[in-house]
Amino acid sequence: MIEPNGSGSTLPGPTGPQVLFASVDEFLNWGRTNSLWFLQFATACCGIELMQTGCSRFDTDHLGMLPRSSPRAADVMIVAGTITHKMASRVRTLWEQMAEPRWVISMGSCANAGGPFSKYSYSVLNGIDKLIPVDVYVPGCPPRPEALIDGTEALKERIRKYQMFGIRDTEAIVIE
Amino acid sequence: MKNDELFGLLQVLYPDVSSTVAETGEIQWQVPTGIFLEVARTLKDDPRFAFDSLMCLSGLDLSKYPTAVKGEFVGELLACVYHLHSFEHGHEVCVSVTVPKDETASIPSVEPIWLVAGYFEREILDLYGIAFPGNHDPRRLMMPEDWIGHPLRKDYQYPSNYSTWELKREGQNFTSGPYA
Amino acid sequence: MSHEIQEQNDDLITINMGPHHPSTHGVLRLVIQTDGEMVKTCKPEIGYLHRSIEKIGENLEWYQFVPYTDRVDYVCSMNANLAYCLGVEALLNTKPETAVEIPLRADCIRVLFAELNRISSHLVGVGAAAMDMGAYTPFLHGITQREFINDIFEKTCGARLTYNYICIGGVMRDLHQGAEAEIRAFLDQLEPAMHSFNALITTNTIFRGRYAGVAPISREKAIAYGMVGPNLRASGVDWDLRRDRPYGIYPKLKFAVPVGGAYGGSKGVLGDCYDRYIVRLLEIVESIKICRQVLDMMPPPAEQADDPVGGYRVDVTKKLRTPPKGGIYTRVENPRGETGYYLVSDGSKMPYRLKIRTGSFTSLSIFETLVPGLMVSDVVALIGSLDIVLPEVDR
Amino acid sequence: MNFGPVQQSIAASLASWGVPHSGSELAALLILLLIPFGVAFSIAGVAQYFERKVSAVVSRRFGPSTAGGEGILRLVVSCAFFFLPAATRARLEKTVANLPGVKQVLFVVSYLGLGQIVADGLKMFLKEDIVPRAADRFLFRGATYVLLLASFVALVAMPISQNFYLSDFSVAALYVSAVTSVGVVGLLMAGWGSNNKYSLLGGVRAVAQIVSYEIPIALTIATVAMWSGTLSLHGMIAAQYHPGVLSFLGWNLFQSPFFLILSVVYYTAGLAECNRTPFDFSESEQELIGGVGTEYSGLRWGLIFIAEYTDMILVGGIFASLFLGGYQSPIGEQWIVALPPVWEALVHGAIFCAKFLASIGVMMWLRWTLPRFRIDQVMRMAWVRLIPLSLICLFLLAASMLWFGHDGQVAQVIHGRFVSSLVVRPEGWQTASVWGATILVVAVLVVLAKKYGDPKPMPEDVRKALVGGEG
Repeated sequence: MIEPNGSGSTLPGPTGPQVLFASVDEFLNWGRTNSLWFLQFATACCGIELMQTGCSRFDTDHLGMLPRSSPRAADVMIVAGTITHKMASRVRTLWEQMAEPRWVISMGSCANAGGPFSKYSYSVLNGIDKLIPVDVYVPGCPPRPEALIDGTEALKERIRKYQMFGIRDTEAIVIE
Repeated sequence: MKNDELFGLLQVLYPDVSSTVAETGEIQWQVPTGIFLEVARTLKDDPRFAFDSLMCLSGLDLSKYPTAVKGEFVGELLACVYHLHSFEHGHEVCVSVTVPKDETASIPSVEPIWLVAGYFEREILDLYGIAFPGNHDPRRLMMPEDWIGHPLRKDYQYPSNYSTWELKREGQNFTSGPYA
Repeated sequence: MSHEIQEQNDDLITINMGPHHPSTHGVLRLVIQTDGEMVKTCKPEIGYLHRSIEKIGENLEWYQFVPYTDRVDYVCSMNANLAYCLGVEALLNTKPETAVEIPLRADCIRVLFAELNRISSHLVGVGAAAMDMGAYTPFLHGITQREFINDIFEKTCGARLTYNYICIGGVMRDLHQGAEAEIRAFLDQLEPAMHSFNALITTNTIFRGRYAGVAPISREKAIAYGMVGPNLRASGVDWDLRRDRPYGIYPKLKFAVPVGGAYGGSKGVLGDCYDRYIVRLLEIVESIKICRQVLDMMPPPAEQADDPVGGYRVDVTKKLRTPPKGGIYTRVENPRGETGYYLVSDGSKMPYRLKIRTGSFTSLSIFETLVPGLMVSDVVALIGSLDIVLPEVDR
Repeated sequence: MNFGPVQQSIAASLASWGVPHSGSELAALLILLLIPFGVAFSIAGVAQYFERKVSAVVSRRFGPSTAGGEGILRLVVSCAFFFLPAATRARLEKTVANLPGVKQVLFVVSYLGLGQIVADGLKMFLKEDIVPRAADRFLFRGATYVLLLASFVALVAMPISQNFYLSDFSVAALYVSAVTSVGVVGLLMAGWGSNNKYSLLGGVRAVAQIVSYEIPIALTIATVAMWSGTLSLHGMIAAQYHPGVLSFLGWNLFQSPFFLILSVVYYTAGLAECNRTPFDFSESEQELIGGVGTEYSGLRWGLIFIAEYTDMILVGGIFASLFLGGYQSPIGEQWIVALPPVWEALVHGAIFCAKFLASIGVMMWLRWTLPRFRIDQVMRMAWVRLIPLSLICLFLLAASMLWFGHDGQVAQVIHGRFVSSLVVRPEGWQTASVWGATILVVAVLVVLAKKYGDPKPMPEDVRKALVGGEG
C-alpha cells in the first residue's frame, strides 16, 4: 500500500500545506472551479433530473459546467441513479479512466446508499462508496436541480482548497 | 366469443385441457406441458382462435400459494401464465402451464409461434429457473452471468456478497421477505 | 468481460455501444458486430438497471407499492401510478363487498394528469430522438415545455419527477388553487411552441433523410414481436387501449388515434422511424384536446365531503387487508405502449405475485432481427425512434 | 528578405533603434509571425466561448455567465504583493475589486462570462495528460502536432491586407488546399493511434469525408483562378477591385450567377472540411462518444479543437478572398488605399477579420440548428451533387467568358501590385442575358421539383396538425 500523500498522485509529496504555491494554486483553482466539466453517468431517474438540470431552466452551462460523454475529458463524475451489481464494474473502470484532479458527486439516495431499493432488492449495490471515493453526497430521490447545483457549489468549495502538491482532503461532504 | 365457448372448442381438440375459475373470476386454462406446443400452435393458427398476440408471459412460484383448504399449500410447483389476445376477434384468454420445481423444470419454448416470447422466456429462465428448450439465446437476461440461484423464487436466500464487494451495510439485517 | 459472441469472425469489429453511451437512453448495452459501417449482428444486453421491483412488490403491502411504480417508468410516472392503481381497483372490484367507488372528480384529475404526463413524456422522447441526430436545440425547447408541466405537478403533488400522487381509491389531494387556469394557459401556449418545434426539426430535409425509410416494421412483425403503443400504431395497427379497452372516464372523451401512414415522403415506408416519430407528435396534439375536454367536464370540488378526491380512505385500506384470492391482468395505455399488471393475490395484505409488462421491454425484443443491415448511425436512430426507457425494460 | 512593405518598415524602425541590419529583418519577421498566430490562437479560444454563447441564445438560456475577471485580479494582486500575508492580500484584493471603475468592469466581464475563456484553457492546461497504455504512443502524440501544423502553416498564405501579409505566393490558393489535406493524416493518426474502436470509426469517417470534399474546393478555386487569371490570393482580390463608392459590385459573388452557386458549393465543402455539423463526424457525440477525441484528455484534446477552429478561420478567410473581395471594403476602396501603409494594413485587416468572423458565426449558428448527415449521405452529397455542380459552373463560366470576348493577356498594375490577368470586357446586355438565363433555368427547376419532386407528400391534415400556420 503506497503511503498516501493525499493528492492521489504518486508523486512523493510533503505533508503540510504549500505556502510557496499558495497564490498560484488559488489562481489555478479559480480556473478549475469555473470550468467543471462533468461526466454524465446517468442510469435511472436521477439521470433525467441531471439532464433537466443541464437544460434551459436550471442551466449548468452558465456555471461553466459542460456535459462530457468521454471520461478522459471530464473533471467530475456525477453518478446519477441506481447502480446494480452488473453495472458496478463499469463505474469503477470509468472512474479510473478519468484524468487526475478528478472528483465524484454521488447524486440521489440510490447512489448514496441504495435508496428505496436497499432493503428488499437482491441486485442493487448499496452505495457507490464501496467502489470509488465519493466527494459529495447529494440526498434526494431524485434531488431537485437546485440541490445538485448546491452539491457542485460544495465541491467547488473543496476544489478551492485543492493543492497540486499538498494534502488532499478526502473526507466526504453531505449536503443537508 | 365467450370464454367458455372458446374453451369448448379447445376441449374438443385436446380433451385433457382443464379450466379453473379463481375467486377473482379469472378463468385459467391448465394445459399439460406434453401437448402444450401443439395447443399453442392451434391457438395461433386456427382461424376461430386467431390469438396472434402474446400480451404477457409471467412466471409464478406456486409453492407458497394457499389452496382452498386452510393452512395447506399447493406444493412445490412452478407455473407459466400466458395471456393471449386476438386482434381479429378481440377476445383475450389466460393459459397456464405448471411444472415441478426442480432442475428438470422445462416448458417447450413458444418463440417460433409468438416471437416476443423469446425475451419473456429468458427472463423466466433467469428469475425462476424454468428451462425453455428451443429458445434462440438461452442465457440469463437480468442477472449477471455468474449469479447463483433464481431470485424470484419464494425460498430464495439473498447472497451476502457478490464478486469483490460485500453486500450488507454495517448494522443492516438483510431479510428476503416474510416467506423466506 | 461477460459472455462473448460465439463465432468470433475476424474481419468484423465488435463494438460495445455499452452501458455508458450518450445515446442509449440509459444503460442499454448493444454488442454490435460491424463490417466497417454496416452492422452485421446485434445482441442487446440488459439487466444493468434490474432493481428487482417485482421482488420488492411481493414484500410490501398493496398501497405501499405505489411509489415504486414511479421508479418503473420515471419519465411518465403518473401513468405508471395509474396503471397499478387501476389494477388493484380491478382486483378489488371483482367481489361486491370489496368493491371500491372512485369520486368523479378524482377520476377526472387522474385522466387529466395522465394526459399531461403523456405530453411531457412524448416531449422527452421526441426531443431525445432529435438530439441523437445531432440537433441539440429542439431537445432543449422540448424540455422547456416539460418544465411547465413539472411546475403544475409540483404545485399539486409536491414532486417534479416521481409523484406518488394517484393512490388506490382516488388521488392523494385535490388540485392546487388556480390549477385549471394554469393548465389552460399552458395548453394554449403549447400549440404554437409545438408548431415552431416541428417547423425547426420535423420538416427538416436532413432529419427526414435520416429517419424516413429506416428500419421499417411491418404490421405482422409488429404484432408478432408484441410491439405496443405508438410503435404499434406507427405500423398501421389501429389499436389504442384508451378507446378499445376504455377505463376511467375515457368512454366520455372524444379523441382520434393517430396511425402511421408512410409520412416520410418519397423514401417513407409504413412503420419506419419517421412514422413512429410523427405518431408521437400527433399524440401530443390529441392529448391537448383530451386535457381540454376533461377540464370542461370536471365537477367542482365537493365542499362538505371530508376527503373529496378519495385520498387516505380508511375503508379502502380495510378492504385491502383481505382482497379476493386469485389473479387478474389489467392493461393501461402508457406513452410507451401498453402497461399490464398481472396481480396474483393469496387473500393476504401483500401481493403474492406482481408482474409488470411494459412497452419498452417488448420493443427491445425486435432489435436482434431489425438491426442487421443497418448502419451504425441508423442503430442510434432506431433506439431514438423506439423511445426505450431502461428501467421499464429491466424493472 | 522581403516579406512585404510592413515588414520592411518594422525592420527600418528596428534598425533606427540600433539593431544590426540583418538582425532587424529577422526580428521584424518574427514579430510579423507572432501576430497572425497569436490572433488565430486567441480567436480559437474565443470561438469556443462564442460557440457556447450561440448555443445558449438559440436554446433560450444563459450561456457561460459566472466566470469573470476575479481570477486574474487575484493572481495579479497575490503575485504583486506576495510578501504580504494571505489575509491582507485577500482584503487588498477585495478593496481593489470594489474600486468604482474596476467594480463595473468586473461585473460586465463576469456577466458576459468572458472569464470562461481563461478558465477553460487553464483547466485543460492542468489536466493529467493520459496516453493509454494500449495506444500507439507515437501516433497518439503525433496526431495533435500534425493537426496543428496543417492548420497553422496554411495561415501563412492568408491575404490579411495589401501591405501587411506573411507571404504572397503566386500559387497561394493551391498551397492552402494542399496543406489542409495534411490535416487528414492527423485525424487518421488520432483515430488509429488511440486504439479505441469509436475513434477509429470517427477517424476513418472524417478522412473519407474530407478527402471527397477537397475536390469541390479545388474546382471552385480553379474557376475563380480562371476568372481572375491568377492563383495568388492577393491577385484575386486585386482583380475584384471596383472604383467608386459601391465597390462591392466588383466582388466575384456578383460578377456571374455561377459564382453565386459556386460560393454555396464552396461554403458547404468548407463546412465538411473542418468537420462542422451537419458533417461533424470526427466529434459526433451521440454516435461515437467523442469521435476522434475520445481518448484525448487535457490540453491535447484542447489542441485538437484549436486546430478545428483554425480550420474554420482558414475556410472563412479563403471564402472571403475568393468571393467577397478579401480585404476590400464594400463601400469605396480609394480612401483606404490612399492611407499610409500601417493604417491601410490595420483597416484592411479589420475588414478581413470581420468577414471571416461572420462566416464563423454562420457556421456556429448552423451547428446548433441542423441535425447530422449519415456518412453515406455525405458521400453521395459530395460525389453526386457538389462535384457535378462545380464542374457545370466551371464549364458555363468558361463558355460565358469566351462569349464575352477578352483582349488577351493584359499586364496591369492595380494599386501597386503586378496583376497579369485575362481582362474580360462583357457588355451590359451580355451579362444581363447570362443572369437572366440562369434565373430562368433555376425557376423552372424549382417549379418542376415542387410538382414532381415528392410523389408522396405528407397528408395535408397531418401537416396542418404538426406545423400549423407556420409551415
